Amino acid sequence: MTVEATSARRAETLPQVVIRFAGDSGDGMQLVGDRFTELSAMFGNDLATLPDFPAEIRAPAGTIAGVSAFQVHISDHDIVTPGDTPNVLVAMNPAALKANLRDLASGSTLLINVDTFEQRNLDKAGYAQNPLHDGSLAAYRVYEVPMTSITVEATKPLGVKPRDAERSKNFFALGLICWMYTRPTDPLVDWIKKRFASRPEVFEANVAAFRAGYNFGETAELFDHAFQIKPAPLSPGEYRQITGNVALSYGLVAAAQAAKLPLFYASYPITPASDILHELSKLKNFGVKTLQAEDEISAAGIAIGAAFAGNLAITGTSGPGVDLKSEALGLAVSLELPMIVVDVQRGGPSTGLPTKTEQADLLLAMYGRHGEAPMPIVAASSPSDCFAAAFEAARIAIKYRTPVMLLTDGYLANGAEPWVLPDVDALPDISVPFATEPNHGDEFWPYLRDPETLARPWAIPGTPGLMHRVGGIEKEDGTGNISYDPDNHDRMTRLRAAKVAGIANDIPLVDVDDPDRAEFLVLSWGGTWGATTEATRRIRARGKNIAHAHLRHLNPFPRDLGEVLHRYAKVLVPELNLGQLSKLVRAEFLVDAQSFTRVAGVPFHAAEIENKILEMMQS
Amino acid sequence: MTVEATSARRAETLPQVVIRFAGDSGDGMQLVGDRFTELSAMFGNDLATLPDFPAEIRAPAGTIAGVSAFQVHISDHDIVTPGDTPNVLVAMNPAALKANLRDLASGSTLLINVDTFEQRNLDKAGYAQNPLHDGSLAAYRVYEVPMTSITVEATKPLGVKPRDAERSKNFFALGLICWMYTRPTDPLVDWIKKRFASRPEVFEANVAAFRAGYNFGETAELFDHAFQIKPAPLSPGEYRQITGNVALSYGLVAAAQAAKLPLFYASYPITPASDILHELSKLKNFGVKTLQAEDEISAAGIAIGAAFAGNLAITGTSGPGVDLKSEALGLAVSLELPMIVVDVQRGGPSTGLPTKTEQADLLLAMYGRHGEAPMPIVAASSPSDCFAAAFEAARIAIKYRTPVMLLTDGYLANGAEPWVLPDVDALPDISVPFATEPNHGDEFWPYLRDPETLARPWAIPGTPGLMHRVGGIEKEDGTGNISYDPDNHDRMTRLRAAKVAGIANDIPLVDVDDPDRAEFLVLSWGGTWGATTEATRRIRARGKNIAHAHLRHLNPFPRDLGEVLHRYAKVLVPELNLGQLSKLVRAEFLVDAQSFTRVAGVPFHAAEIENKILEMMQS
Amino acid sequence: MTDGNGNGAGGVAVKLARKDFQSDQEVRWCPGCGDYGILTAIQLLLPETGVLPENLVFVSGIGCAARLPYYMNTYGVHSIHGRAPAVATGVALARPDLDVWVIGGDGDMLSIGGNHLIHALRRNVNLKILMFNNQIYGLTKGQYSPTSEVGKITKSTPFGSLDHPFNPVSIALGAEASFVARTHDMDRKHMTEMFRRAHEHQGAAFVEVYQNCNVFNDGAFDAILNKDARPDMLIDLKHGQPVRFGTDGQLGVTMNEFGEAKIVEVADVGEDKLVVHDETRADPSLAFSLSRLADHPDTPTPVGVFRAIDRPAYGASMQQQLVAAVERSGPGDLGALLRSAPTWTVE
Amino acid sequence: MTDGNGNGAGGVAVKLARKDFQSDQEVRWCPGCGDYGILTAIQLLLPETGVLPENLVFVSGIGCAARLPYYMNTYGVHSIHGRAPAVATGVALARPDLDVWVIGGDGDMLSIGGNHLIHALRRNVNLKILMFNNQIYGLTKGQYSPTSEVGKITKSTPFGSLDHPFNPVSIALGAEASFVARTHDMDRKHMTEMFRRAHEHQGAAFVEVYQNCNVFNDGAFDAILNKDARPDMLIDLKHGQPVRFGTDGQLGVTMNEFGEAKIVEVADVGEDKLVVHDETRADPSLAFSLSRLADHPDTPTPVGVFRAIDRPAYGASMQQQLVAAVERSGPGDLGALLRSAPTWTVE
Ligand SMILES: Cc1ncc(C[n+]2csc(CCOP(=O)(O)OP(=O)(O)O)c2C)c(N)n1
Ligand SMILES: Cc1ncc(C[n+]2csc(CCOP(=O)(O)OP(=O)(O)O)c2C)c(N)n1
Ligand code: SF4
Ligand code: SF4
Ligand SMILES: [Mg+2]
Ligand SMILES: [Mg+2]
Repeated sequence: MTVEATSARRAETLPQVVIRFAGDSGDGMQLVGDRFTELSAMFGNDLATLPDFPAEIRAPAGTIAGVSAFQVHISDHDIVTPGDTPNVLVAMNPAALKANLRDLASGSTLLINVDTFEQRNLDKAGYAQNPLHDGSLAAYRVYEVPMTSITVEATKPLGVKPRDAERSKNFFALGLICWMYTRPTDPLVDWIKKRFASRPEVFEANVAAFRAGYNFGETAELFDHAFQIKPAPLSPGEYRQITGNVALSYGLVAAAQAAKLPLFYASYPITPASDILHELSKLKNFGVKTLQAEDEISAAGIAIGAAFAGNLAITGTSGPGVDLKSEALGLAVSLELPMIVVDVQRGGPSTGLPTKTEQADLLLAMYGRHGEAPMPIVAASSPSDCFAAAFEAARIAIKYRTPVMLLTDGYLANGAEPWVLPDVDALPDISVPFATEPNHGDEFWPYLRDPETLARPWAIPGTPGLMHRVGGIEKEDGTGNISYDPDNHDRMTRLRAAKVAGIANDIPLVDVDDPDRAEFLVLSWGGTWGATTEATRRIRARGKNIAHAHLRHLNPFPRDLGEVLHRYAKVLVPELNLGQLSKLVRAEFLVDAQSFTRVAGVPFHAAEIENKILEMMQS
Repeated sequence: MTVEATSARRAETLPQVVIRFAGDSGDGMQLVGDRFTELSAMFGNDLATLPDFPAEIRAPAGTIAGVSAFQVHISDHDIVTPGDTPNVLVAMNPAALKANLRDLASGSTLLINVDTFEQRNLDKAGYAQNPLHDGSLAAYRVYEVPMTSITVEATKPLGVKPRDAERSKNFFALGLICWMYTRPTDPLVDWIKKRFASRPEVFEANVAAFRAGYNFGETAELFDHAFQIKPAPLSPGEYRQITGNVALSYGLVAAAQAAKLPLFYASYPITPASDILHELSKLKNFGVKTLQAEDEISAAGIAIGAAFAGNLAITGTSGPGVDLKSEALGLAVSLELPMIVVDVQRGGPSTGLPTKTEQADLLLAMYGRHGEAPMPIVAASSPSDCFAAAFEAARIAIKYRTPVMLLTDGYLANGAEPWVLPDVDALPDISVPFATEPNHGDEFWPYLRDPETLARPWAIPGTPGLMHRVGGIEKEDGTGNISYDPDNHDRMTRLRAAKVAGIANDIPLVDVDDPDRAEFLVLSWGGTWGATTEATRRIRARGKNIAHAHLRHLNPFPRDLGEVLHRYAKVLVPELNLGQLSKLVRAEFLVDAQSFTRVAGVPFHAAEIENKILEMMQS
Repeated sequence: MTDGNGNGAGGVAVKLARKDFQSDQEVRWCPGCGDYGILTAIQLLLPETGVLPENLVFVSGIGCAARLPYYMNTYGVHSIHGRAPAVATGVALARPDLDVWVIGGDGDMLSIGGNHLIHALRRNVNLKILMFNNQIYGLTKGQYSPTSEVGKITKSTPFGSLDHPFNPVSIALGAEASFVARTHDMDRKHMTEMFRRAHEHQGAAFVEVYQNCNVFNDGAFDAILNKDARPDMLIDLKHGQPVRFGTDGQLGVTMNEFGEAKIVEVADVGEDKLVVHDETRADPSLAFSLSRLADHPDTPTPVGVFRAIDRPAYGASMQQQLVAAVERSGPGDLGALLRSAPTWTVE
Repeated sequence: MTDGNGNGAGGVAVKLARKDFQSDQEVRWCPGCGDYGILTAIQLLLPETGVLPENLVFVSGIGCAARLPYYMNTYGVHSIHGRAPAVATGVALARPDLDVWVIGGDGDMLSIGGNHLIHALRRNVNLKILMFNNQIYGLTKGQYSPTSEVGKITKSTPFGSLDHPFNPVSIALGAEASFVARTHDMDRKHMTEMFRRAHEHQGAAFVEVYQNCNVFNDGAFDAILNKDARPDMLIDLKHGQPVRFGTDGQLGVTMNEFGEAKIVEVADVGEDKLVVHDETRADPSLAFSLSRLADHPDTPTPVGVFRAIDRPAYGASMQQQLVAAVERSGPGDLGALLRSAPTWTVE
């Protein structure tokens, strides 16, 4: 059955829609969100997603703490964010409604599983009255759909017990949404079949629920008509959907191949970074070694050892783990070995908001080691960009023999978007030769630097004649022997700094998006790229001029950044922290960059930045 | 015998002298340095010292790596540094000469133990030729004294074996210097007697050696005359000599008494912080608890537990340990408990130069925790000032219920100076009441803040009715219950920041030393106070105007700092790092503070800062 | 001074009930999680001990298990991953009058926190340490833990784990623990008894609690804990009694010439050849060999108290040193301390 | 694939000598330090093993002991305090062809580094771990260590330490170590033999070396190591032989009914009652009870190999998984990997 064709009423065309699926953790919202996203991707829309997991502990069913949500933004044009506010909220129970309602603008659509709006659930959600009856939803277009009971009905013929049948209600909701937005249904049915191949009764129940949802839209008198969102004119290429954590994992694998090095990933599980470990653990046939260490310090130590031994060594974590790795990273700086530290930032301080996003580890990445211990910092800007960012981090690490900090965040890690697959054969060669010969007469000096990059030779164990010892005590320039000489320490400290600073000559100039020679620049970094881009588009759509620059490299900065910033009368830096990048550019360039911050565990809404820009344009 | 009286030749009066004792680690240079200092202190000179230990490992006797030195500056006027370059170098062996010669200006005096200048020792020191014979010391006033052999001779009558006798040669050197600078000798003999009470043969040998040295000066034709440095007109009071680590320990004990709290110090040994642990471990009759933890993380955790339980909790360490404590400190920030972290800074990165000084942990102290985790920072400016700095850190910690970073450094820790004893009865009361009652109806809300300080109540276990749980997950404003609410997180993040920022209202304004309304300000912090003060004195002595401000509080800054800085056309920030404070003030106040840095493991020479000021005055 | 019995000041015995130890926070574990039963056992025990809620402190790290303090109407610190033994050490030494419990999972205590655990044990800090061993990382959604069996397929080991697991009882004994016990979440009475024993112990008491994570490692202990398996699979250690088990007590444990505990049919060897359990042996070898009976909980597994010996608790010794110092030198005098080096006066 | 024997590629046996393993760096320990002898023993052993200098990696933490790598003409990493087992794990797993040694002191390995050590042991990473136990912190000038005896007066414990020490052999056994031995710095032959055995072991080999710090803890082992004390105070464990010692072999070790090793006069019990040492027992109980003979090295103390069993080394197993994956799925194809999710094409 290809159901689009059966729709009697004409679908209205929309440029875009933002849908949020919300329900209990056990309701399978992430799964249907993923499915809808995939269908839309295959259909050709541009899209972006924002999963919102409940906090790390499993909360009792029906409570606010247990609500799990998934937001997807689909469009017929290029989009860069998962959308500020949902146009449609699917609420599987009262708690889901309560937890998400505040994010909705009036006039939005609510699809409510009315079966769950009984006293017990209302109590659990903390509703004194039933919101469906007390008029509190008057501002919205509310559709009360008995999702559970229709699902149970629909699956009864299959002999499914009601308790089990209920579990398919998410597919009912998906079916209904698919009808509303005229999605192709065959791929979904195929997917269900494949996924539940080993449990035919589940497969059948889910398909029945899905069809029931679809048909409900079709036949119930509730809806005037369906909508359609045309495919977006994406640039040509082969696409897939990808989350940040997967893209990052693939980026590391690609970099290892391009560097002709074995990949070694040592990590200790931590939300939201664990999926990188999970992903890479599957890739044993790529020669990828993964190790779940006893803690983050060990993981960092293992990475250092693997780097010394000649692997492309990575250790990934989130904020608390970066804290713990600080001392080991100082050692890596001192040893001048290539290595990547992935920090998937989450809400802090301390345990903070472990499943939420934040950008508050930038200054930790810059300064979180005792002594002068500079590390290059690279940040990803979107889920799919994690691939390129990982590749770039590896390039710098290997070429300059330095640990590199690679920053992503919870939003990028779990968010998804379509991605044009890169041509893997066209990836640049980022390999460097290992040292094989003495470099100072017939001696080998492990700290004799390449005059251009200031990198020291990478001589790996097993190489005859190049035996040497490295350590964290200050080393004599050149020989690398222990040295307590005052001037040598000063020189080495400056050399290490100069090496990192010199990378500025090897990265692109700032790419300023400034079609109209604006006087006002917005400077963004990391995961705020999308919201900032969208905000500047909206500003321009209002006929005003605005410039936008986004930083992939946070240390060193592109060498023209100061000049660029000074070109503008006003500079705004939106960040999900209390103004960390703004501190850095102010100190470096004495530019009066204004900081716009929000630390709420969620990405910026484009509207927030838009309004801030408008406000500053006023003043 | 009171030997001054016996001196035939008239002593020449000098305003000051800088003497450096240098020898092998086993030669007892620290001991004689200490003795000379004490004698001079009791005599009434102002003074400052700078011990220079060999690196952490014990190097073979006679090698450069094994050289241990002690510099002391004594004067008849107020001084603030241990002196830039020694006027006199006592060199017990070739290595000591070689390692220290470069610090001497031409014309300085060398007192050389010529007995050690034989081939084996010259080889070990890496001298191709004997410097005593090759003319390389022509620029100095060289006195070759057979210290070892005279000592052996002098002790022979006592029946001391030559091997043992040699070990007294440091007392010979001390005796000679005491003669040269007409120090009282009785106290020294008394001290030797007390120290070696249980080993009379050692006592006698040392006294004999000391007298031999003294008499050598008196009788040998080498020296024209002795010198004398009159007592300094110090402000009235009772004085003692004190090192930074001891002063800091006493400051903590004083603060605990003033706060009416038991003191708990948890630490893991690390140079140069270990002596604080050693010192406090002796004070069990003060009720001081000390614990040598299994590592620095544990020490921080123990301090957090002790703080929760109602003690004044301290954890002390150096850079590598601060790295390790990062995660626990984030927890302390989140729990909002009073606690002090002492960082005795040493040369980094990594193991770096563990026995040398540096100021490169400031940005780590500021930013070395993931998420937004602000901590107040207090820094000591001189060895004795460690007492007051520790007291102030405790005051802030207790009043604002926050972990506080207390920064000192290797130079302050081991350096000594005279100190006017504070009146212990006049110490301010810094105690705060524990919570004893519900604070919200009949509930106890652990995060209901004091409206003025924003501090939360400190309710300690054992208090009936106030049972509560705290943790690192974000807490609801007021109740302290776990909260994943976005706006609450934003609010709490800003509240924590505001609490720390608000301390600015509770600390003194910047104390600017600017007698002449200068246009040029030097801004210093921590251990560079002395060299900066001396440099500005010299500048003024040259008839030029210069202002000096020194920061005790690095976070928050005094509330008028921005205004002060903007008052000057030029601002110079000298630091033993690559410009960390300058980054902070530039970012905060957009002032073009110039950074002057040296990272050589040694304190600034006043002359370096003086020259830099002159150079900048030129331009 | 005795270390923390926590009975508090008043001395007037107040009769408390389970609810006095329950906080107002909703308990948030997955339905069916073994943690519920453990929480109940603790909350049932405490009223019997006479300790007042305000004198109790529950300290935990991070993990599902580590959420427990939130549910206790006592003082509590939900600290950071692995560091609970350290934080609790601070509490217990700062205030030896308190009754301090440490709660954590197998990851929290044996992976990231392994070092703090073994040092707390050797120091014999007065802590009641309950390790909920579900042989998995629950909170982070199912990676293997240091107690997972070799070959375990988890998210982080899709091809099977390679690490040989720790035996928590063995490592605790190797770390000089003065009290070591094991219990499981299916037997509230046994749990309560073990927790009571831990509570009575002066010093560090380590209790391993087998706990079912029904979401990520369901049935890990079924082989020994299923109702009908228990008689033949659980060896209930009882002080002073021959080590005997089985439906009809037909099985027992003997010591071979290598000091290894071996399971035998009692009928084959005779009852007098059975090991008589003695918790109080100064030498931990007996406890250690018993711990080796089950490398992994699918062969007969001892539960109960392996070892319980007297050794000075750290807090008490620390306190004694302070008291002795005052006795020796008088209470500290700050003014005198400042003058402990030579002084001179400038007029 | 075998884990790191390090014999290298060529296959041509080169005859190496001690000096081939000596670096050009001046050895910088205090005169008289026990570390000198240990260094010599290592440098004397290596030429006999056939391993080439370039295939050796010495990894250490921080401490006097940890300086050793600088003196070896091999690859080396002088890392940070306590983390050597982690860094070495990285080296050994990245490159199972290498021969990786870990060197550290009792503080480095059992205090700050305790967790990494026990995890390296349970994982059975192919590392030769030599712990120089001088029962003190040498490098930081004399604080007590986790192996110092109770009551130890040091800079940080002027009134005596309170902590019960670890017995390194016991904790290693509790941590599932597959190879555990003990030797001391006074007997080069014994040291060399133990290091050779460690080197031959596939997996993690832990060797405790009693080492005299003549500056901060001089004579800590005199009671057992003084020349005339040794016969009666050192129990030289030999595989397959009754455990017997004393000048005339008059003393021996039996097992009591609690599985505790006890010292006896052989004449009293008869030779056949003595324990016959067996390093290869799957159950570590024998090794454990032997380790308990001496709580502290002032009573008869066993030296030698306590345990040496076969268990897959981590690096080898890891390698096998990689090979198996390629066999199963073919070598990884990046293009295919990127397409492992549904794709669509925009023209
Ligand atoms: C420093 C740090 N690293 C990692 C984590 C993530 N984390 C939280 S709990 C946990 C392990 C949970 O396992 P376990 O301790 O066995 O407890 P369980 O959830 O099984 O009860 C991990 C890895 C963290 N919170 N902090
Ligand atoms: C993180 C950190 N903490 C503390 C130190 C200081 N430190 C260096 S070595 C050492 C202990 C030395 O003792 P041990 O490991 O027994 O070695 P030994 O010197 O006795 O051979 C300590 C505490 C350090 N270097 N790094
Ligand atoms: S994940 Fe497992 S351990 Fe955690 S609450 Fe759920 S069932 Fe319990
Ligand atoms: S301090 Fe002790 S261990 Fe260190 S080198 Fe000296 S004697 Fe050896
Ligand atoms: Mg667990
Ligand atoms: Mg040691």
